[in-house]
Amino acid sequence: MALLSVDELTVTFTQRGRRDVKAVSGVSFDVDQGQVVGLVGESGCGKSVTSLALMGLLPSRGVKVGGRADFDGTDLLTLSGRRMRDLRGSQLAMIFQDPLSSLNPVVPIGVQVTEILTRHRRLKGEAARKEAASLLDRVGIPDPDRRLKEYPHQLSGGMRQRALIAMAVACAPRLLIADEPTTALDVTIQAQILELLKELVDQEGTALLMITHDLGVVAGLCDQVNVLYAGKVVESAARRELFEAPTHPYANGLLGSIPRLDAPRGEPLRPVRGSINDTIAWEDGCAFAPRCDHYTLECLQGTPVLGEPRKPGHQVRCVNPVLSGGAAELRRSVLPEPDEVPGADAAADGTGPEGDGPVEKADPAEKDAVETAGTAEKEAGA
Amino acid sequence: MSTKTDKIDRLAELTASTETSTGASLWVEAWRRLKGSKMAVIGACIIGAFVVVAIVGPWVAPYSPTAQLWRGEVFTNQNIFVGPRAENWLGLDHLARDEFSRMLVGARQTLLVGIVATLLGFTIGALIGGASGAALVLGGKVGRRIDTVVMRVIDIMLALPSLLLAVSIAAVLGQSLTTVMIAVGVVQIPVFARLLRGAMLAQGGSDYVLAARALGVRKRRIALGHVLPNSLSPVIVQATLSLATAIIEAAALSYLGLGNPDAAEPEWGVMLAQAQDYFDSAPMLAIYPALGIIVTALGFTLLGEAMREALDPKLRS
Amino acid sequence: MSLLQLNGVKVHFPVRRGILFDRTVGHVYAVDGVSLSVEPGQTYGLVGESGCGKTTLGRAVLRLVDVTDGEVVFDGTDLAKLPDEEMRRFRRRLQMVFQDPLGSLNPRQNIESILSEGMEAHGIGANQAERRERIRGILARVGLPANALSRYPHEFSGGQRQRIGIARALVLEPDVIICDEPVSALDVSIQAQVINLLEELQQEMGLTYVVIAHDLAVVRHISDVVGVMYLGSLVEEAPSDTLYAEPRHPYTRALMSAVPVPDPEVEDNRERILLTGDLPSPANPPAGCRFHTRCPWKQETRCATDRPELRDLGGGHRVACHWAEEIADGRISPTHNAAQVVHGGHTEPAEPAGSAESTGAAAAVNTGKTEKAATAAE
Amino acid sequence: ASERGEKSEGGDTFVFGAAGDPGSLDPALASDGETFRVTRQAFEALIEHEPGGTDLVGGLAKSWEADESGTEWTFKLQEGVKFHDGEKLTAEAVCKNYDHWFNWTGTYQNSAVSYYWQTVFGGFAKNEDKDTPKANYKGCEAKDEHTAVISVHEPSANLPGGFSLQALAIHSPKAIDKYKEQEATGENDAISYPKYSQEAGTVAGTGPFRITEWDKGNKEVTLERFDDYWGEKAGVEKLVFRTIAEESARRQALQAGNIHGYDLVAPSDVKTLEKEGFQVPVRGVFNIFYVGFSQEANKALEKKDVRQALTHAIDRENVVKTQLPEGGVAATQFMPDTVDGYSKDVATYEFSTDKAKELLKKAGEEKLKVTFCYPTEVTRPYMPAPADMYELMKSDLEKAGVNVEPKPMKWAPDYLDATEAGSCDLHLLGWTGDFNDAYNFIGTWFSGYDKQWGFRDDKVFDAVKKAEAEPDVAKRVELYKKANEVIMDYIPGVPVSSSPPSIAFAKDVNPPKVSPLTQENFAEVSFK
Amino acid sequence: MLRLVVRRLLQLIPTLLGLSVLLFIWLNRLPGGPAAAMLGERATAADKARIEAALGLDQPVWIQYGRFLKRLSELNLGVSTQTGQPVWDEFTRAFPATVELGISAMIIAIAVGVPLGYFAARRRGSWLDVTAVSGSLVGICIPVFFLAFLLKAVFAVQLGWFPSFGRQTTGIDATEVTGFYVLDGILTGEFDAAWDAAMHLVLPALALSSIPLAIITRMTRASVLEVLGEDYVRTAESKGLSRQVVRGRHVLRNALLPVVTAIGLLTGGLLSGAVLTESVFAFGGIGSFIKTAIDERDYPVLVGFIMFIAAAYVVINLLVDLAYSLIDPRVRVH
Ligand SMILES: Nc1ncnc2c1ncn2[C@@H]1O[C@H](COP(=O)(O)OP(=O)(O)OP(=O)(O)O)[C@@H](O)[C@H]1O
Ligand SMILES: Nc1ncnc2c1ncn2[C@@H]1O[C@H](COP(=O)(O)OP(=O)(O)OP(=O)(O)O)[C@@H](O)[C@H]1O
Ligand SMILES: [Mg+2]
Ligand SMILES: [Mg+2]
Ligand code: NI
Repeated sequence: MALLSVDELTVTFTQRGRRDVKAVSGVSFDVDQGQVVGLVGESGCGKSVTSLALMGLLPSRGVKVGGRADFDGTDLLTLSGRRMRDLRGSQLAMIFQDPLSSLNPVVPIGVQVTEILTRHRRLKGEAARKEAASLLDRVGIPDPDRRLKEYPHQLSGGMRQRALIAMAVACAPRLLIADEPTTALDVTIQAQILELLKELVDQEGTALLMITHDLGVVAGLCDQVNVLYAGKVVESAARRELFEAPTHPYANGLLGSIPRLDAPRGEPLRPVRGSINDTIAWEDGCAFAPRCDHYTLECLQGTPVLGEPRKPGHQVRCVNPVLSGGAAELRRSVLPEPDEVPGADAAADGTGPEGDGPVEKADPAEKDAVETAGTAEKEAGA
Repeated sequence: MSTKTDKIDRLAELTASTETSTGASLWVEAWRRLKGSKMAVIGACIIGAFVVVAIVGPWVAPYSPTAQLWRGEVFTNQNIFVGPRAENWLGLDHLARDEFSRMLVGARQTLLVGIVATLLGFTIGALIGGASGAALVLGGKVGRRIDTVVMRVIDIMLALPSLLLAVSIAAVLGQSLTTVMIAVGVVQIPVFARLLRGAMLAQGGSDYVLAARALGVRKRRIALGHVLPNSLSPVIVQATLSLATAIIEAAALSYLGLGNPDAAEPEWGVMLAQAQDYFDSAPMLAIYPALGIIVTALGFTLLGEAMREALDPKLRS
Repeated sequence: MSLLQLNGVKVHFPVRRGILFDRTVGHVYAVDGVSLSVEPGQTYGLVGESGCGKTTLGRAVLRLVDVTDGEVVFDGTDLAKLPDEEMRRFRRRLQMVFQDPLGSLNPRQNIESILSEGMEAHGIGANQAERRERIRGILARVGLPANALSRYPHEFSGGQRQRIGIARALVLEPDVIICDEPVSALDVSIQAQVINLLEELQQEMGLTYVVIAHDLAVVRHISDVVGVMYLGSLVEEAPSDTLYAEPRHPYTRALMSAVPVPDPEVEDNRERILLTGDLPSPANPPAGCRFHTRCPWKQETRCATDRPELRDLGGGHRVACHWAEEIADGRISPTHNAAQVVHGGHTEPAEPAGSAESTGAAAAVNTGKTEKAATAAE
Repeated sequence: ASERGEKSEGGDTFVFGAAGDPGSLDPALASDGETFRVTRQAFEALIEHEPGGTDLVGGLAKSWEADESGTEWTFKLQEGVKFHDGEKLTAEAVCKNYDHWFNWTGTYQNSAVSYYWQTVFGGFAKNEDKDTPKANYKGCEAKDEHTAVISVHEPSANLPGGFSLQALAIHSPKAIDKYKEQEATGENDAISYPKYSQEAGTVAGTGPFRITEWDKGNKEVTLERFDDYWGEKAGVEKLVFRTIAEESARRQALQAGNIHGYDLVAPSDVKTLEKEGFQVPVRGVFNIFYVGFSQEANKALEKKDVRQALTHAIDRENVVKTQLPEGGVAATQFMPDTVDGYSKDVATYEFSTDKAKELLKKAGEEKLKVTFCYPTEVTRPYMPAPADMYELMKSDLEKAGVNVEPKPMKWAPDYLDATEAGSCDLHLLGWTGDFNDAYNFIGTWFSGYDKQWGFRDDKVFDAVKKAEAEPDVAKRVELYKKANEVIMDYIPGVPVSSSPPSIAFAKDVNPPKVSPLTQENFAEVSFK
Repeated sequence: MLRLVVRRLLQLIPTLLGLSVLLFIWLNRLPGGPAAAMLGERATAADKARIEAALGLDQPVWIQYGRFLKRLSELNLGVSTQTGQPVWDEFTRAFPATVELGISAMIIAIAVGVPLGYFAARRRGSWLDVTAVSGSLVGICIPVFFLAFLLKAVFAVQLGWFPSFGRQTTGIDATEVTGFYVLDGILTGEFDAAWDAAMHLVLPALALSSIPLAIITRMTRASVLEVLGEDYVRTAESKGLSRQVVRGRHVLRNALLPVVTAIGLLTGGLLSGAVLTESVFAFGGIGSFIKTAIDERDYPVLVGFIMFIAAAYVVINLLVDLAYSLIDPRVRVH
């Protein structure tokens, strides 16, 4: 059984006088011991909320959490506050995005590191200090004894993130959740931090839930990747599987949006049009439909379910998955011609009704073609 | 086919994002939020009632505020006061004047003091702060110098307890309603000046100012057209809160014997200060004006706080 | 002739402190002697770590910060020494797009006013109607709905706001647009939309761009020439493809190796040159080569004492490293204590053949690079 | 009452709430009631007033007499009187005091310091300022141990009353010698009292209490019973004067049981306190409250009809009835009836709005407009609530068709300046007598031109001056009566009322005899 | 740190100099002038002239200003026209009382306001929160003098629980060491005197604390609400720390930063309040002295006190800044 098994996690924000916001609606994934699982998606798709729900850190008021999250057999979502506290920091740990704001500005680093040792490992005084120093040393902070006395603002960004990691790994947690741990950092520093995380996973066998919007980071680090869109997993696959054959149009589009350092220059990017605001509720159909180039009427017939159109274990929540062959080629084939982009975008941005772009593009013929290609590919794969 | 078009229409409908608003400026948004705030509504109601009373009060007051309805009823030296009765709803004061009429007329004086004082503080303070802020935003050595000198003076004024400052001014000007207004108003000047300058300074460093400069917009226009309007909201909030402060401060001046002594222009602060002497035998004479002051100040404070929330950029969704 | 040429531009911010009156006690050397030239119709990309002075350099061109030293020659005029009013008028031809799309728009101005303000300042368009006409055209061009005119910045999404920022620059019909991190605040999909838009506009209008970003992939994608900045100075400059194919400066190499690529194949097989430590403070830059404190190829001689000049290695490839050739030839190997060179750490077994092909041409380039790095590591 | 209050009662300490701090502990330097209230318990003058009255009785002098020219005053001193520092009272000691004062120099000659000396005896041995009046004091001679003769150049209406002034109370000669050298002026460019006068235990008098502590921080002066007192010993061991400036605070302190008595009770509090069981004895009346007319400020006031009209217009009875404490009376002339020289035959002006209107019409001043000054934030013994009194009078005047323009002012210096300069048409003022002599009232106002009143009328001036110059007391009284009649006929202002300033005591004390001169002797106090 | 202190103290000089000019102008603009204030109902013009000469008021303005400045620099604030005593003496006498009162009021305000604000924020929307918020709104709107008056009327006069005036029961023979009576009582072991002084402090301190209490409550509440949403609190929670540690070390410490600044700014207002409160309670501090000085037009006292209060205000704010820099390491770099 998986170390962490999230099943139909749902988080709804309720606020008086406002419509309920379903930030996460039925997310399921597993994390195994020693495994790195990625959670990717654009801003606002529910990544952080998922992680906070797992940690029990969502605000106590105005939030409804549903589903199950079994961690080593216990449901994290129904755990009492006290027991959750015992788990947090010792079995479950988390690293946050912004290392500066995540550290208490008025408390020395040393205290912030030792307090967790005191809490979970009953280390006090000199023993705690020594252990803290060795932790800092382990995450690659030079001169740890001096750093322990310093305050967060005296440390550089990378160093702060290392300190946060030191705290997270202080009690050798079994599951580490990293919520965009490198987004605020420079690439050279990001590389250092990623390397450090990798090392930790390798050495300790810690399970890592990596949350990021950077597909490059995922590509280098994760074993299993879940792509989130508007609070639902739309695609879940092993790493190579996903990057080679992104099957959900969104995942596919995402990959097409990224300028690649190693790709030849001169080609325009193939972005997904519109923005994450242009969604419909999952209850009405596929939330991605308004931005999708493949959308058909079926897309609006209730929430699409996760299927495995390409390969077992490669789950995709799509009625019309992208199933053509080689990744690069496939990416190109499903995108609209560049000159159509602005118009389509305008439609998505609010001129919707008369912007008939999406409808027109849902050309059955084209769809069929794609589907045929997909089937062919499927057969070939099998 | 019809189901298909239906579906398409529906999608289009869904996609045509929820934003139906077109061109709601921040002021409009703030106004919308303000309307939704309970605090604002209560505050506005209080203020509304107060303003109405202040405007029509002197017209509807059944008696002149100075008329002594004598008839041998009130004897201050024997503690004989007249309480509420049919013809004098709130009774008679220590000189047998109709308390109700005095409260009504007093509302106007109190409001007048509040508004004029705040207006004075606001205008001068905003001018000073605005000039200083603009000088800073426009940059240059001269600007910084001007700012330094002006802010020194403002700092000096801030260093004095407001009441003492007001008292000092009242001492020079002699006792009158105008004095109270000026004294209370002057006290507010440094507050407004600092606030506006600070806000302008903060706005001056923002990206849109840089963007305007990059566009080649003239500096003066940047200062007045961009920085100033964006710096006004804390000042406006302060002005509302200042109305409350001004009313309370005026009452304190009255208590210190620097209030407007003219009985024909009764003012709640003066009435309260005077009535305290008869508190044992006629407590209501003190409680009416005290309540008047408290409730009115509360109204302005509530509205001010609500405005602060409505205008807070952090709460802007 | 270059449209825009910087000669030894320096921007130093004084650090003021004092008991009664502020004295200058030092300087932040935000930009410290940058020379480059931008050809008309080209895109010049600037990359570098946070705090290395990219923004400051961009602002210096527009004289939004005072230029301490050096020349900013635009179309034959040295902007650095222009009187204020003339500079103001020059700004019509030099425009800027900012990183923070919301922050750079005045929240109390509606779109029409934002877009017409520049025109008013430069006397473009006889009256408001004429200007509005022009604004409508631009709006359509950048893909904003026509009903945007009366709306306010907070009513738009991030991508749309950035389009407004671009439109604001475009209405003046400038020759050069300086884009300071135009996409880093945006989501990937939006980012791609904006990048495409910028490229299209360039093609249509023959614009010249200076694009500042810390994302190497983005910069490489849209630039013809890329300059790499480190601590206030340019360490390498080369045509995009050349730079990627043959990074010559140790810093560039480290940077290149650190950029994650969304391809497991590449990621698993690459070697990373991990730099230790952080960017030194620009207020107290190291002597000699600015990079020598973190350089894996640091040598006993010269590095700590001599400041390397940008040297032309041919083909428009300029590098500021004393040992560029030696490093390229593998004559100098990196010291392990100064940096870690790690293998792509994934232990997962490589997929069977076929997947390698799928990475296509890009993978080939990468392989070449990996080989080089590996050689260097030995 | 609170625990605190009981505690102080148990300690046999009597605490009295004063309205202000004493200026110094040397009465010779003082001119204000708050100082005298304190020093009076420790210092005695040659002559005193009878307890609870205004008649002169023996003090340190058993008896006194003047020669017929009224310039030589012989005092027979009490025997066996001891000063607090152990010195004995002798005629020499008395002379030492008078000569000491007479030889004052420097700032001591400032009228702010030596007001009463200058009032009674004029200037000094060597006047340093040309404006200082000529000295009337001639010398003092110790005839024998217990006989002192004080002589003056000219007879004066201020004598023998002046000898009873607390400012001229007798100090121990030892103390005088000791502190003679201390200067009244500091280096601070302003008048500051000599240091000794600011500390307890320096000066020494002969009174029933000795001043033992002056806690300026707490605003408390503590006096202790003087066991060697020559007369009847004090009824309490300790006497404390505690300053509580706010009138209502004093009342509440009494109600809360924190003090045992206080002065200057607001008339509105009298009934409250009585109802609650406090003792509010009524003092004799010894002051006058008037509305002054400044004829130079408003020419209309030069018309006698107008002045009469205004007098008729004001309902003085009403003021007394509603505003003044029990014992207050409407005044008919510029002195209370307790002063010798009060005349029953003066012209009276009853309250009549109609008459006032008629007179105004006669004078052609139906549209009379007057400015009316009144002080704010002050209570004087003769006018407990000036603003309220102004309100009442204004209302009356308006009924008579007079247009009144209010001019409220701060008491000091604005109001005093304005009234003194005669810049208000109408103003409110009054006077509390220092001793029982008519001159102390009408003398300063009407013996010559005064800007405050702004008129020159020889009939009035002569009448007053004539009385003043008469050395024979009985004849003088008659002349003063005449003068009062002349004044009231001329009606230079409206004497409004004479009222007793109220004083209050706790339930459990035996209060002293209250004095119209507010000269209570706290030695008479004891706890029940 | 030292730099900050020196810098701020040096900045005091131009402030005071500027203030002295303002005060001097003010003094000269006053009606009547100081001379008249010293004389009573029957003063003569001659007396006035003499006093004016003694005060140097007959000399040219700049000489007067020079003398004024010289005296100020010697801490020679002149002589009270009301008591004939050096203002400096009066000041030193009255100062401890006001400081004691002010500190007590501040202690009440902090001791009640901080926890109240904190719990109001924790239980946002609860009755406690509603009470705290509305209470603090009303607290700001009640005129201080009226509140003081009410407190006295009820608790001192009606119920007799507390003394109605002053700092000490008359007759208590307490030794004075520092001038802070409670402290003196404790120092000298005269505990009944200390208790007595404390009882005298209760009501005036309560009245005086109303505004700071209201402000501190509201600030704490707002600030706690803000801090609760901060990332580092989330971090602390994610470490599984106990509630006490999270609240004490992470929430409260940060939430108090703006409150500390507010305390500095409130001191100015505290003096305004002291003028009113002290005069209601006949509390022998600067406040009542100023009130009497106002009533009596005792200008030397007013001028001297204003100078001192301004200096004290600057110094207090300096202290607050120092305190701030102790809690917030980020500002220490200055
Ligand atoms: N406290 C909250 N109250 C209401 N809605 C919330 C709250 N927190 C998050 N949301 C909503 O939940 C959705 C998901 O937010 P979340 O922070 O998980 O996004 P994310 O994927 O982490 O994005 P990012 O990449 O920007 O961090 C968003 O639409 C957000 O508006
Ligand atoms: N106005 C200023 N005053 C003082 N220092 C400044 C100022 N502006 C920038 N700096 C400093 O100059 C250096 C370069 O800043 P700059 O903003 O140009 O960097 P950047 O490369 O754009 O970084 P980022 O990627 O974070 O935007 C930084 O250390 C910064 O702190
Ligand atoms: Mg997030
Ligand atoms: Mg930048
Ligand atoms: Ni290696």
